[in-house]
Amino acid sequence: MANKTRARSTATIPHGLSREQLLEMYGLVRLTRSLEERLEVLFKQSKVIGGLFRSLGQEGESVASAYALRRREDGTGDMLSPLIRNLGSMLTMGTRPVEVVRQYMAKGDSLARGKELNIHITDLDRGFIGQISPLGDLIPVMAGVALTFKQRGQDRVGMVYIGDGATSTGAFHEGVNFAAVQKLPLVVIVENNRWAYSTPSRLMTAAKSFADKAPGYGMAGEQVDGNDMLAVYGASRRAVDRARAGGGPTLIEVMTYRRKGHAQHDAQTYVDPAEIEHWAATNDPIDRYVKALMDNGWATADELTAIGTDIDRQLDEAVAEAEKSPMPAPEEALTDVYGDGPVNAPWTRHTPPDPTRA
Amino acid sequence: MANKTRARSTATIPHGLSREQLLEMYGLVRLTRSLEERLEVLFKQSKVIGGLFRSLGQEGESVASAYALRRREDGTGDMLSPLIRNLGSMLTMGTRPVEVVRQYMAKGDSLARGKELNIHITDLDRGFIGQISPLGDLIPVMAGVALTFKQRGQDRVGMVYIGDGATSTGAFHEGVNFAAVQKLPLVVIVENNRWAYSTPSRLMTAAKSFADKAPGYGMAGEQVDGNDMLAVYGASRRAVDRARAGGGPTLIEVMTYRRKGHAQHDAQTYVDPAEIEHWAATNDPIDRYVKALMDNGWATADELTAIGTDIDRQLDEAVAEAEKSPMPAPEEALTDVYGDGPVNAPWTRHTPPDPTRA
Amino acid sequence: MATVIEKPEHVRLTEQGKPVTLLEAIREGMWEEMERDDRVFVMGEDIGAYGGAFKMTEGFLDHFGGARVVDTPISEIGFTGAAAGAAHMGMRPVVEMQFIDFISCAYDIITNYIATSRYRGSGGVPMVIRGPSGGGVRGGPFHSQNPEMAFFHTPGLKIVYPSTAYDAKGLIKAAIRDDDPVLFFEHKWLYRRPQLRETLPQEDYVVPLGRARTHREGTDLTIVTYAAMVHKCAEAAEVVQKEDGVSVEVIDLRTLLPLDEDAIVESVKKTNRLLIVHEDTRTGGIAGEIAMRVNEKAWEWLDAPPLRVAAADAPVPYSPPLEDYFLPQVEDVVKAIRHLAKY
Amino acid sequence: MATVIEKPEHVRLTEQGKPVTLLEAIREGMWEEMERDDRVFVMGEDIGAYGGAFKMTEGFLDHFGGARVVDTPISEIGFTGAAAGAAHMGMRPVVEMQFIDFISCAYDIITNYIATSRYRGSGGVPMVIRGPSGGGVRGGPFHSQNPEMAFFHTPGLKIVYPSTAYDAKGLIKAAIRDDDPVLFFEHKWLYRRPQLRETLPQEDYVVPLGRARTHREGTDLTIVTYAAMVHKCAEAAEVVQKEDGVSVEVIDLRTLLPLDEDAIVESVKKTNRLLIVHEDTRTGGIAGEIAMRVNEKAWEWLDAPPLRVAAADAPVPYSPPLEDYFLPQVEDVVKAIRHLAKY
Ligand SMILES: Cc1ncc(C[n+]2csc(CCOP(=O)(O)OP(=O)(O)O)c2C)c(N)n1
Ligand SMILES: Cc1ncc(C[n+]2csc(CCOP(=O)(O)OP(=O)(O)O)c2C)c(N)n1
Ligand SMILES: [Mg+2]
Ligand SMILES: [Mg+2]
Repeated sequence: MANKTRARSTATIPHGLSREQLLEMYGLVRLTRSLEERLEVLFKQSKVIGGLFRSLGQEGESVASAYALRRREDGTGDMLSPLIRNLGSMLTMGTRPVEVVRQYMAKGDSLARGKELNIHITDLDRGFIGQISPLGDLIPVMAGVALTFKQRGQDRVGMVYIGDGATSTGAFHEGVNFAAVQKLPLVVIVENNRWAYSTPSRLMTAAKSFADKAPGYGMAGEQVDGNDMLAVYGASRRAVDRARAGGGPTLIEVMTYRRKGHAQHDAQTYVDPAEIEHWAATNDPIDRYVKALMDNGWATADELTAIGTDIDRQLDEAVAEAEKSPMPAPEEALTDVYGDGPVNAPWTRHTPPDPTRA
Repeated sequence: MANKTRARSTATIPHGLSREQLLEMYGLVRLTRSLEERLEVLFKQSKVIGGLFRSLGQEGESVASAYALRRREDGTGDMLSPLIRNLGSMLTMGTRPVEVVRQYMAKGDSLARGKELNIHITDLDRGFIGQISPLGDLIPVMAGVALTFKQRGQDRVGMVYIGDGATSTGAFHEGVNFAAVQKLPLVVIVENNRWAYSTPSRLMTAAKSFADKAPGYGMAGEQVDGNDMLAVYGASRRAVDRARAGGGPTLIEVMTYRRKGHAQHDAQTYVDPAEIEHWAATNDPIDRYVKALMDNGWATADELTAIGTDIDRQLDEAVAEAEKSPMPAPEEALTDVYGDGPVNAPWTRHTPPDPTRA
Repeated sequence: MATVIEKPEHVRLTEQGKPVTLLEAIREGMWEEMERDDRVFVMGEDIGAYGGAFKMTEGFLDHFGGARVVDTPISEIGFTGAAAGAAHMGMRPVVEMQFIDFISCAYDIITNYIATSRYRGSGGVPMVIRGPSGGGVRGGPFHSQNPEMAFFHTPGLKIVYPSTAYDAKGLIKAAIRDDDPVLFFEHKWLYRRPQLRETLPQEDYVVPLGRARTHREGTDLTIVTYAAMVHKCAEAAEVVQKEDGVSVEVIDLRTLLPLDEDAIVESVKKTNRLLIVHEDTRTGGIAGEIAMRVNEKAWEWLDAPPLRVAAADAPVPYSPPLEDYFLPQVEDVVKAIRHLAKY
Repeated sequence: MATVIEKPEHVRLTEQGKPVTLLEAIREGMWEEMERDDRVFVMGEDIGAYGGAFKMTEGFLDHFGGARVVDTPISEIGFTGAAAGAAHMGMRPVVEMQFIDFISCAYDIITNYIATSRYRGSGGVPMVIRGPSGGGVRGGPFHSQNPEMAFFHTPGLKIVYPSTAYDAKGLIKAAIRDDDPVLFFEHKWLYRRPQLRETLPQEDYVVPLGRARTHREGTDLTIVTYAAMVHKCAEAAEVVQKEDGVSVEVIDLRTLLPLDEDAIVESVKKTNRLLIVHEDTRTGGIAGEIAMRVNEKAWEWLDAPPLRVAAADAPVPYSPPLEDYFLPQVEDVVKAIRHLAKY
């Protein structure tokens, strides 16, 4: 059936990818951007509680790196830990848009049941583990995930993202070093989007590149154009294959650019607008991917439009569905602190304790 | 006067050192070893309270690196932070043997007044800051010392030691990165003595060398034979000069070997005795230094013997003096917690509090 | 004075006799200390050109320059440790945690290195660690914490947590001038609350560390509290005053460590009833220490057991219904006051 | 069973009916859990070939192999975080802090990541963090700490601190089997104390978490304590029994979090007098929480104020006269008992 709709193909597809896979990746990156745009609308309507983080301009690397993993739904596939700007990775692992919207709206039936925010979400079956705010912490955690793959002799791989800024943390260092010493099947994606909040690269590191850190840990390292989805896929695939073959961890530096502020409230006064404009005009990952698909005859404009239309419809439904979700019941604040039952309710919710009658 | 006793000099002395300086360095390294031997005797007599750490086989790099600093007694010189195995560095900075013995004996008139152990001692005037046990913490602290040199426009330099094992800590990473980004006048000496307690290098890092970490921080890096005192001096001097000239921090990996166990209680069962023997026989820093002094005609055997005799006498006196020192008064346990006076004594030392009469 | 002219508008509010928010009060306090003493400098993430996540140091970089307004990598251990080193060299660093929650990353270096430095013989470490704390802003588990009890148990540290603009300014100045390390927590829910705007004295002043303040006088019951809860307790006190005729005294601790035991004991001896209210979670909260001090010094004066109102024993949840249920509310305090008043 | 034969002598003491030290009891407990459940593994610095700084895991590497006895770099954040990741994948890691003092380096990942995981929806994290704690061995400020209060305030964690060999073995087993993260503190002054040698049951047993134990029955006064102080308090109790005829009940908490409030309240209702003793420093120590629980549940039963004996508010000093003055001693407990008994 796929054969019937195939566009005239002029170039061979790299990295052993099929045309179906190329289109799936397109759908994922398009979904990422569109979903974030919907969230931005919801944010402006005050329906998103808390902050909102955009990955505009860097969606490509999220999707393309995660796409290199073995994705399953039953807890036997590879594992990934996404940062706030890796919505694309999560969608690639199988997160449904409605789950993301519910989460941002702090709904009771969101994956975190309203207890955690943005895309800090875990689903061990689909293979993702939510990050927490203190940056770097998920590097050792994912090293531990990979340790168990090794201990259990499973041919599974872990992938973890870290911002250029967060490479400065002690947690990053300890986790990466542990993975390297133990030769663990872990892929560390350093997302060099040139900014850590308002801080430019030169105030985060004096190194020429983040890939230069790899030899200091004795691990493989590579720098890749982060807005070239196929290049990111290729590098990730190499790293995943190496990890699966017992070759240990790899550090991949993906070069990209954060076109929005750190979060919605950040007006980016510290950035030259021309710089952002330049990236938008000449180096957008989706534009570049679409061009590659079309120029190589891997997809037609009609096909891409159809995918886009379908996504927009899906998103309409997802938002509508999420809006209908209930907020959590207040008492849920006290559940899931321990496995063996809810904590004692704070006594002030009831009659104050009466030491004469206890 | 020095001229009169000068041996026939056949080779030029490297690094701009004078013969007097060479002899001073000999005295310092000889003092280091002999003082540790005295401490070991005192330890066996149960006069040393707590643990004792030897630097046998690596005294040379401590002395030679510290010797590259500008040493003053009035708080205007360079600053250094020694680890437990850097007794040699402390003596080079001007610590007196009696101070070290008092400290190990937990005496009340030791620099730490009995509150801290081994060579965790600070003297800001003579330019050293005591480490604490949690490894790596002094890297950021010394980066801060160097930051102030930069802020104040002083041409002073900081030097800090870190064991091969402790390079794995988050504190090391954050401190070194901070120094590199800020281009601070800091020299980081990684002492690769092949062991971290019982852990061999391959379980600490997968890197080919610790010097390989330098490019990942964008700082200068160099590996040096740690048991060649003149080589260590040369490398340290280059790094100190670079720092003083505004060239930023340097990471120097000194290659040496820990010939004793981690501390006195460690029987080194995890080491092949032949390996230790080999290092002792062929690669002892003092033996090598003495040979260099003699072969090059920079010193005579008589001169070195005289220095040794003088040191032994000094040590007799130091031990005798320290033994006479008093233990601290118990109530001193409560002073110096805050600058504005002692904390409240724990009430149990007095009458228990009486809530009927407060 | 030339430098005064250069001051941006938003650090001249007090000079102009304008009422300032709690955030502005702290900003002015830091600015004035930096002008007064060239050993003082600020350091942290995004505090330079950006002026900090909450714009606390806006304008500082332009005025004081990069040597005294130091932007750092994301390295809480790194810059906190560096501040200690600078303090050893005679400086008086003020470091910002972008959110106070991240102070946990520097826990070792604060409690082991900094707090013990004087004791170990390495000299006092005059430095301030400050940052936005507290819940009620839908920040979720890692942008809402109250970190005081992680450090309250560490001898060598001082802990400040102000509730008014006047105190905030006076206390940040006292903290900067103090010879020991001070943790200075700033409740972000109070930062820009219009109700807290206050016209501050034009002249230099400090609020001494270690001294509580009677926020509201009363005779029937003492509430000991601090930070955002001071205002919730005052509201509860108004309610019971009006509806029950119960006169509640509200003590604002301001400094948690050292604890102003005398102020607590004195008030309890007057009212004979004690309620402790903290936004922080219940088990292991400061209420216990306060109760213990009262046991030791004024137990005979109590006509009822010291009780507490606090957050539930859980991480801070994100969703509004959850967070509201989790945090102590005015009605909880009212309920507790009524219970104790008729005990 | 082949594996039993292979066991080194020093983990077969109980099988041979020999009395074991507290250290041996813990070692046996871990060994048995590793034999029972292949998800259990140990990780830490120098725990493999060397067998750990205190030789707790001696022989483990040979028997269980490198996949289950993981030597790590000096990285408390790294291996503690890795343990959490392994736990997510179904393992039950037991990590060793070489000295418990270094747990402070992992403070963020323990309190923010591990403790909150279940709450955040990332699943429970069944893991144990253990290590040698406590003073009295001239270890100085960084090899003598009692870290319990740094974590007592963190919902999601459990905290265990045994005082006898029987409890230590039963509790380490319960901790390993628990579905939540457990901090397991081992007082190094008790590790090899000959007086604590005990012949343990040959059959498998656990001591449930969260339940205190009456170490010594009494009628006149309750002491609530734990860890090394249990033995000092028992000694004091003997003294006052003999010299004053005062009958003291000693409650050993065993688990600090969750706190066994019922056991405390029940004993206080019987004796009407409460003394809390902890080796940890005074301000912000656990005594406060205990007093507060009694306030809430049994205040009417008190005939005297709950008081406490604790270490002084300072880092742990090194020199013997200083450390002895700093730590609570038997005579301090005796003095406090006498004071309360005649109150
Ligand atoms: C330990 C820690 N310190 C500070 C912060 C506050 N913070 C949140 S995101 C951020 C910048 C992160 O930059 P980067 O790692 O480059 O990721 P990006 O936002 O560019 O994707 C900072 C400083 C944090 N979350 N954790
Ligand atoms: C953070 C921390 N973890 C663990 C320890 C325990 N410890 C003390 S020394 C040591 C080994 C240090 O090895 P290395 O850094 O190579 O220094 P060396 O002893 O060889 O000089 C260890 C693990 C510590 N002091 N600090
Ligand atoms: Mg970035
Ligand atoms: Mg070493």
